Amino acid sequence: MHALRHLALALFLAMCAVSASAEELISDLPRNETLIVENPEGTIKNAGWFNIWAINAGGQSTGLHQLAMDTLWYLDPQHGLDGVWMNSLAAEKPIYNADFTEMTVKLRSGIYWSDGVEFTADDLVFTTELHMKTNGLRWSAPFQINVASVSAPDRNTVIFKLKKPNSRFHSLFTVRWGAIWIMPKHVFEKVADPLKFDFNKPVSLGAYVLHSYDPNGKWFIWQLRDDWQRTTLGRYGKPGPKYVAYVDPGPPDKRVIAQLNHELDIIHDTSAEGMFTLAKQSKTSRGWFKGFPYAHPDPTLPAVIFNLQNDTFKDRRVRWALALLIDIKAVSMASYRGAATISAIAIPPTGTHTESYHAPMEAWLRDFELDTGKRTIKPYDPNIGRQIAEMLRPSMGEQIPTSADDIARAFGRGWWKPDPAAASELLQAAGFTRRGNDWMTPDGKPFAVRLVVEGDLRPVMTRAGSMIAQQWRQFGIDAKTEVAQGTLPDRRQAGDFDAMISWSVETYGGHPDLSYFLDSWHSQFVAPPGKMQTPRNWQRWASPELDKIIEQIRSTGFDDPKSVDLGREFVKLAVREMPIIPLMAYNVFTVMDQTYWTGYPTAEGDPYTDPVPNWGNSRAMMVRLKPAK
Amino acid sequence: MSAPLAKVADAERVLDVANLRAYYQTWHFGVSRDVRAVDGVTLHVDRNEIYGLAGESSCGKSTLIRTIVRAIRPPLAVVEGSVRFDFGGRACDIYALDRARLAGIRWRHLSYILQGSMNVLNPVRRVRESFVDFAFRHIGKPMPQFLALVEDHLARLRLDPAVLGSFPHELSGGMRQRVTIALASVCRPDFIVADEPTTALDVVVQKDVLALLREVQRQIRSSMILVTHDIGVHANATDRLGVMYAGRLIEEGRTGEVIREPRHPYTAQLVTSLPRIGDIEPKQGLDGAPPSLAAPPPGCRFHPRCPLAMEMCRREHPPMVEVAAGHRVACWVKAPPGGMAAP
Amino acid sequence: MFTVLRDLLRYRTEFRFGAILTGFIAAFAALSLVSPYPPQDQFVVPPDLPPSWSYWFGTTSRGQDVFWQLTFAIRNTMLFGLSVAVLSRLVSIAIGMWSGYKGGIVDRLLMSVNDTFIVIPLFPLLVLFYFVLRDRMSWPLLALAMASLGWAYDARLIRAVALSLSSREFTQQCVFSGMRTREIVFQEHLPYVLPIVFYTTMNNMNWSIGLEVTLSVLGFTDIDTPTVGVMIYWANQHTALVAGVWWWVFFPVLFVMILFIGLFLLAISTNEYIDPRSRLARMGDVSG
Amino acid sequence: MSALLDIDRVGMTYVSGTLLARRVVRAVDDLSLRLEAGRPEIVAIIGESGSGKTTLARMILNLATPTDGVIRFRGTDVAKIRSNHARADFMRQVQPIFQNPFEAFNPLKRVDRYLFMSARRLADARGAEVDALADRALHQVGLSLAELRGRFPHELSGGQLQRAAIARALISAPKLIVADEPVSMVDASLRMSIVNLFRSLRDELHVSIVYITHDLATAYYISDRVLIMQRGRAVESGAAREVLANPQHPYSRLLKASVLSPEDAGKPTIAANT
Amino acid sequence: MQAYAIYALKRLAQFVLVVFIGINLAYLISHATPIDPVEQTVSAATSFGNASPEAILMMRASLRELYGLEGGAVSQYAAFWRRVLVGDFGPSLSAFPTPVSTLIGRALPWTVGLLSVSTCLAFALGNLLGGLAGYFRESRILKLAGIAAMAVHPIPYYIVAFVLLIVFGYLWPVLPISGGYRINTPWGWNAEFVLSVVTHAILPVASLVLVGVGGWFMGMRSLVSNIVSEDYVVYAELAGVSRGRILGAYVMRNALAPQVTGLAMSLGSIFNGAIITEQVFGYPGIGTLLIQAVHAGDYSLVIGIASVSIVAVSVAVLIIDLLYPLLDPRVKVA
Repeated sequence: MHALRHLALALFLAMCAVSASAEELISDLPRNETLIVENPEGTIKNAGWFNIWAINAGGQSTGLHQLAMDTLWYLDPQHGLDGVWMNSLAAEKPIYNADFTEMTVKLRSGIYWSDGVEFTADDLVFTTELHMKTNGLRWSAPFQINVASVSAPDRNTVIFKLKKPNSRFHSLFTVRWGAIWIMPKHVFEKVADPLKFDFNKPVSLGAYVLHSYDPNGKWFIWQLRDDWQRTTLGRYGKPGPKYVAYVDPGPPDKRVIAQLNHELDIIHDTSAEGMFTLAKQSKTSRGWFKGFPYAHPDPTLPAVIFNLQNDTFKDRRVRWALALLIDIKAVSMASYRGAATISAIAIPPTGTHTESYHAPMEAWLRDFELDTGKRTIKPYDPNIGRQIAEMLRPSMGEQIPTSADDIARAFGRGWWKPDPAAASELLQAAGFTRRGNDWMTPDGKPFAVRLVVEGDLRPVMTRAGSMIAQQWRQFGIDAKTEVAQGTLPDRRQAGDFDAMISWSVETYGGHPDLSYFLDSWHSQFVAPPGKMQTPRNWQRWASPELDKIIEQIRSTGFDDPKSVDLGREFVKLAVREMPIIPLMAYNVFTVMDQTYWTGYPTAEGDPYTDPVPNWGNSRAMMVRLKPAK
Repeated sequence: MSAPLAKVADAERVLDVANLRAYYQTWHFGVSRDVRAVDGVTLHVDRNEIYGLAGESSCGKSTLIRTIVRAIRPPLAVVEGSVRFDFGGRACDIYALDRARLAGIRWRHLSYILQGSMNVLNPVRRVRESFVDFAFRHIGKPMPQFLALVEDHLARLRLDPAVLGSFPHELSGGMRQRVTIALASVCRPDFIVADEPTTALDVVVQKDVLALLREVQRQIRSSMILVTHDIGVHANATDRLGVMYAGRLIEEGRTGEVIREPRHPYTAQLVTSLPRIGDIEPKQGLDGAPPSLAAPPPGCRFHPRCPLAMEMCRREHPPMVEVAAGHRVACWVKAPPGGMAAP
Repeated sequence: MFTVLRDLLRYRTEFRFGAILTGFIAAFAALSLVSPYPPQDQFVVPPDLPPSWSYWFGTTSRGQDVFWQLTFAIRNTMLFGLSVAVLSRLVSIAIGMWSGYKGGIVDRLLMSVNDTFIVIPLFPLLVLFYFVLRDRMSWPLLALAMASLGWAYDARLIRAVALSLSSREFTQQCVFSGMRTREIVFQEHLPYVLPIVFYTTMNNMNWSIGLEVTLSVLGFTDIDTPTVGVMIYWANQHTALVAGVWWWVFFPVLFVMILFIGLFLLAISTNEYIDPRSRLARMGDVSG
Repeated sequence: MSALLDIDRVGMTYVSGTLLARRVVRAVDDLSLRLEAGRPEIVAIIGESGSGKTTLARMILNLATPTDGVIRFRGTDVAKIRSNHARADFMRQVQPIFQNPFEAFNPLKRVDRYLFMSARRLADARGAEVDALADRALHQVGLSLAELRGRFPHELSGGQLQRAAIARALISAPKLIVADEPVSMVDASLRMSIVNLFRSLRDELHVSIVYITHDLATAYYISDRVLIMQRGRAVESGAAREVLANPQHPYSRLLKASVLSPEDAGKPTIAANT
Repeated sequence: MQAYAIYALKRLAQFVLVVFIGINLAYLISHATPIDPVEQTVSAATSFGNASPEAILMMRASLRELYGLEGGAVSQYAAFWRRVLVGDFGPSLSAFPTPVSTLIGRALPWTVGLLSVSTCLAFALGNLLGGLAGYFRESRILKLAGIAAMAVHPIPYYIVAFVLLIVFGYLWPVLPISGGYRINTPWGWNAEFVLSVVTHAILPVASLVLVGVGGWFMGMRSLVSNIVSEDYVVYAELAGVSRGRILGAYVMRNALAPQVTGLAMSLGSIFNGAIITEQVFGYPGIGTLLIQAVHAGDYSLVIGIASVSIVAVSVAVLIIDLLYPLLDPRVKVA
């Protein structure tokens, strides 16, 4: 009995001792010089691996590609430090010859690797040639397909001779999220097998070098280089944080707790509810938007992707009927609790796209007519964004913007009006019949749709999918979600689905060019049923009209204004055909804590970049962040 | 050693059991029952004698001695009566002792040889450690002397001192029982209780063990209760014999007398039914079964099986009546109170 | 069997409590039959409302009524536990009794395999199982998988009884009465094994429900079928605790704890009841 | 005369342990015994624990297979009886009586069940025959079906149970009964009625009995022949009274000397054997 | 000695059998997977980057060659066992080309540490309290302890860990709720590192102990209440041997042997608990690695972890079995 009492006492004392020592999160680093960022990759299995050129061998968003890597150009999804286009290692934009078979790059001088070796054209040539002669490196294939030869006439010039015309070859070296990073020749030329080399400790071309890391992969700390001026960020001034820690803070609720305790400066993503909690409970936390919907819309477009090789969905009237059964307001509530930015067209409503596409095409959308087989309807409802705002206003109050522009930016513009009657007509026109409450396909089987979702790997989209399935179900379609978790990529590639929530549209965000995804939608890449489909035309849509548009874009320059017109042609075609039902931007609840740092990019303050910290572009934040006190 | 022939004086009594009743009081899922395992037993044991307790299975003999040495735990409880020991002039009621005094008496004055030699020794301790656990504190000598003393004791009992280094399972059944006897006697106690010490032993070994038991008793001159169902053992090892039937003592007297001239019909049946080598007389068994102790018949508990049963037997329980010097019997027929009946 | 239940109910506090708790949970689960909402539908009620008179257990961030969701969850969870228990009982009775009755080489072989299943950590295997099936993982399949992994310990208990029964004289008596092996095993021996089966059923339910909850919470099951684990899973997805929607987690946890403690009490009280000494006492053997 | 049971130089070796450390136990060694058909007798096999007598009983009952030698029952090698039919046929003629009557019946089942089962399976009785057969057998042991019907083992005494067990064995009118220590667990007061029963089985039903015991006195009392075993070997055998009255082998003598007789009562002069 | 050798050989044979069956199960189950590791890698590598369809076709081909996925089922199985016997599970597919064994080697010490500490604590505490509670049946404190143990015991690990996390990480945030040690603490045998490892382990260990202790408690208590009526205990009590000695040397000592057998039998399920606990508390170790591997579709890593956990548990069981005769001298003849 005495033993018991002693034990209890000892436990209590241990608790007290422990609670005293549990205050500081990070040992030995001054908190006010350290930026703590969530690494969305979580715990890195293979923490000691920094060779980013080997596929998936180690972590990437550990700060490695944000802080230590560099390449020729950056294309910002938002406005950029000094414009959307940033010449990084390159001194100017790519120079193509007339038929796009040769690209010349002019490089900056005075850029040094962190071990003191100067960066030259040799590094770029080495990177190219190593990829060309080695199979299995991350970018071996694009080099081998595109490049005939590479040469460096002088230390600041590199000339790529291409195997065939390619007006977008430079995009390989242009950071959207990431790009081909340049290797340090002086390190890799000594390496026997670049696939088996861990590059630990990494030689950095960015403004930061590795300070320390957890062998268990929970955290990585980077330190500002003393010679930060000799990097491409140098010309924007001294980066604020002396140390940047990329940590795995655990599941969404732990991230919220960590930021409430000011132990996590940037949350990469959390649930909508977690975001609301932070907005309510922490005065210093803020999202991309100051108020609702907070989230940063990524230039990707979650959509209902049909498998167009599946007989049921071959008829555009069926696809349209399913679209008209979706109440996007409910989907927005279910997925993002209203914090979604909806889009009726196959372009993400983000970055500069709204000016290039959404706003100018509004009129066309209003006038767009759809033949249901019995009558012609105008399915577009331009007021849905506003309706969402109104729906939220009672509970969210003044956080909800009032001006039409702000509402459009935050919640999107219009979408398709739910119209079950029209949907019925469309289905009947397509040969579907109604038996009692249930719909039957033309060949008399129950109309069943299995909507594949990704489960907790993408909870928001899973939530959207559940809602859409529910709406279809209520109409009499046997619709159910199927959780694919990690097999989604396999099933997507294999075409093993009826319909799924995923995205096949991704763009630069800051640049109207659509070739980033659209080029791969050419029918030349559509696999026959049962064979593997290459990204990103998951819907396996083969359309001669589309092919024509794509071919025109291929022969148009990247910055040519004509490509925007071609993009609009694509949008119109996609609206008519509805190969995917566009839903909304992929909104990311990135939350920034201003207790220790200010100067984060925000929508209404300074939208100089996307705050989502696993994007390569997020390095731009370092030069704008200032200590709070 | 011969049994004392004269009636012993009260002063020489080591153990006095008076009207002892001990019941198993159980309550299981609504079925509540009293099993009257010992029901009004009076007996005494004199100094330097071996008192035998006979009876067939479930007659209460084991319960009786468990009660006598206060080795009871619920559901067994003493309902009535007393158990008094007298160790060299200090008389005491064993149920009136506190824990410490009881511990002081145990093994020093009162030791015990249990039934079932397999399990009485701690299987994970060597024999030596058992000796230390049981006897060391009573001997009051430093360890080396104590161990020497134990070895002497074993040697006197013609046991190899090497057994001290063994685990119980390494010894044969007979050897284990011998070790137990040595263990029980090492402190030269005044009183030893032996519960079925030879059951489950082969006849050859049984004889040796009994011889050892008597030898020990002779050497240390202690008193002893020996419980066994085997009349042959009683005949060869005990001085006085008590016979139990269904929780009661029904006959008691000097062993030779009881066996040769049993008075109680049950005792008579028990003794005469035993075949002997060389004897081919047809012998009859007894029909029926002993009564349930939870619901014993009224009157004499033997009456349902008794060939002599009469009306009285069915009504009232017969008292113990002395039919000869030191020979007491409880039977309305063979020993009616107030007069010596014919044998 | 009926008298056994009656006795236990009347005289064992633990059993009574266990029966009340389990009965309460079972009754609650039965309410799912009259739920006004289909289990999968979302936004049928306003989200995030705390417990009130109109929503006793509050509502979730998915616009579901916690009370009605929980009726489905508890029902599915209990059914799951029961199916695993029943299926694995079949295996453990078959293996245990066969091994115990046959003895010898059959026994040694079976028990080696059996011990293997006892020792192997099952969780990695179940995760592996999920890994293989992923989206095709449904709860009947999971129940099957767990049943095929979760019989070993109980088979050993049953085998121990069967082994001691097969060496008892009455078994030989049966043989020499002309009984066939099947009759001996199922008519003579099974009654001795049934109490263990009954007792282990409840333990096995606890075990399987515990694993199911764990797997679900980690997202390793079919998250479309509401179970207690799946409810907690969704609550976690919506960071319910930090968002202050504690009722979404509290009630499932509370109810599953009640279920666990109820089953556990049933198991231990039955265990005591079937303890041979206690049985003897009831059967009326006299110890003396 | 033909042999009912012919035990011909039988041996039984147990191997315990594993391949690497065999321990060989010779439970029965070179043992022969012959019971004639048509001359029912009681043969007592006497020995102490570990003498191999129970192993011998198991071999006779075909519950164990001898490692050497042959046991023939009416000329058939017992060990070769394998088929269900042959086994049933064997069991009709050879029946066991076990040591512990309380253990011989399933405590959860009614006692009459086993009698009925034997009647159906071994005596091929049907319908009312079953009851009649059971009742007849019970009468042979001094019981009746009326007494026993519907009773559970714990409602009966050891003596009654043992009689019921014997009655069950008798249902198929066997030629041979192997009784392994049938009275050692029975109270002394009940013992003789069982022992006497064996005698009457021999005399009235002409059943031969192999009576296995460690008790010299009952062996002397009922058996015609005895066989004394020590560590698996037969050390002495012959007519019961002769052998037991005047044993020749040292072990037999030791056994006899160790018997504690009530005769010695009042003269507690016990001395160790060694 | 020879008897012990036989015993040890038997145990060893059982060990080999367990490992053989276990690893085969893991292999069979995982090879039924529809997941193509190449597609997993391709989609991971292209999910953020810009790669043309042609480039991806090329990447697929070269990865297939790199991962060594060619060959028939039998030859793959044979090759698998050849490698496993030397402790090589091949390269991890989600951290290619790092060997699976390296990844496991890094994680294993954490799990082993967490498990051994919590198991020993739970075993010692549960048995001690259970022994006391079984022997001193009348003690009120011990009865309360019994009720507490009974209440916590049946609750699954996850729930217990989760509640602890809420209480000590959120409602009363006194303990770290994530990671194995404080960020940026240099590794080594220095006070700061050790202290931070200890504080980070408190909650995971506490959750495991809390759940584990009840089982040992109840097992010991019921064993003890049986053992106190064993002849040798009754005999020792009759001899007036002191209660402390009886409890220690007679009762607990004899109950320990079956409890240790129970420990060996339950190691597998204890291991399950560790995986969950690691997951809840973000603790480094095998469990965390396993979940990651599953999400990454890395089946060579999944098989590796399943196999290593089976081997680790079996080794622990083997060690306990081999030491068992020390506890119970009777076993030698078994």
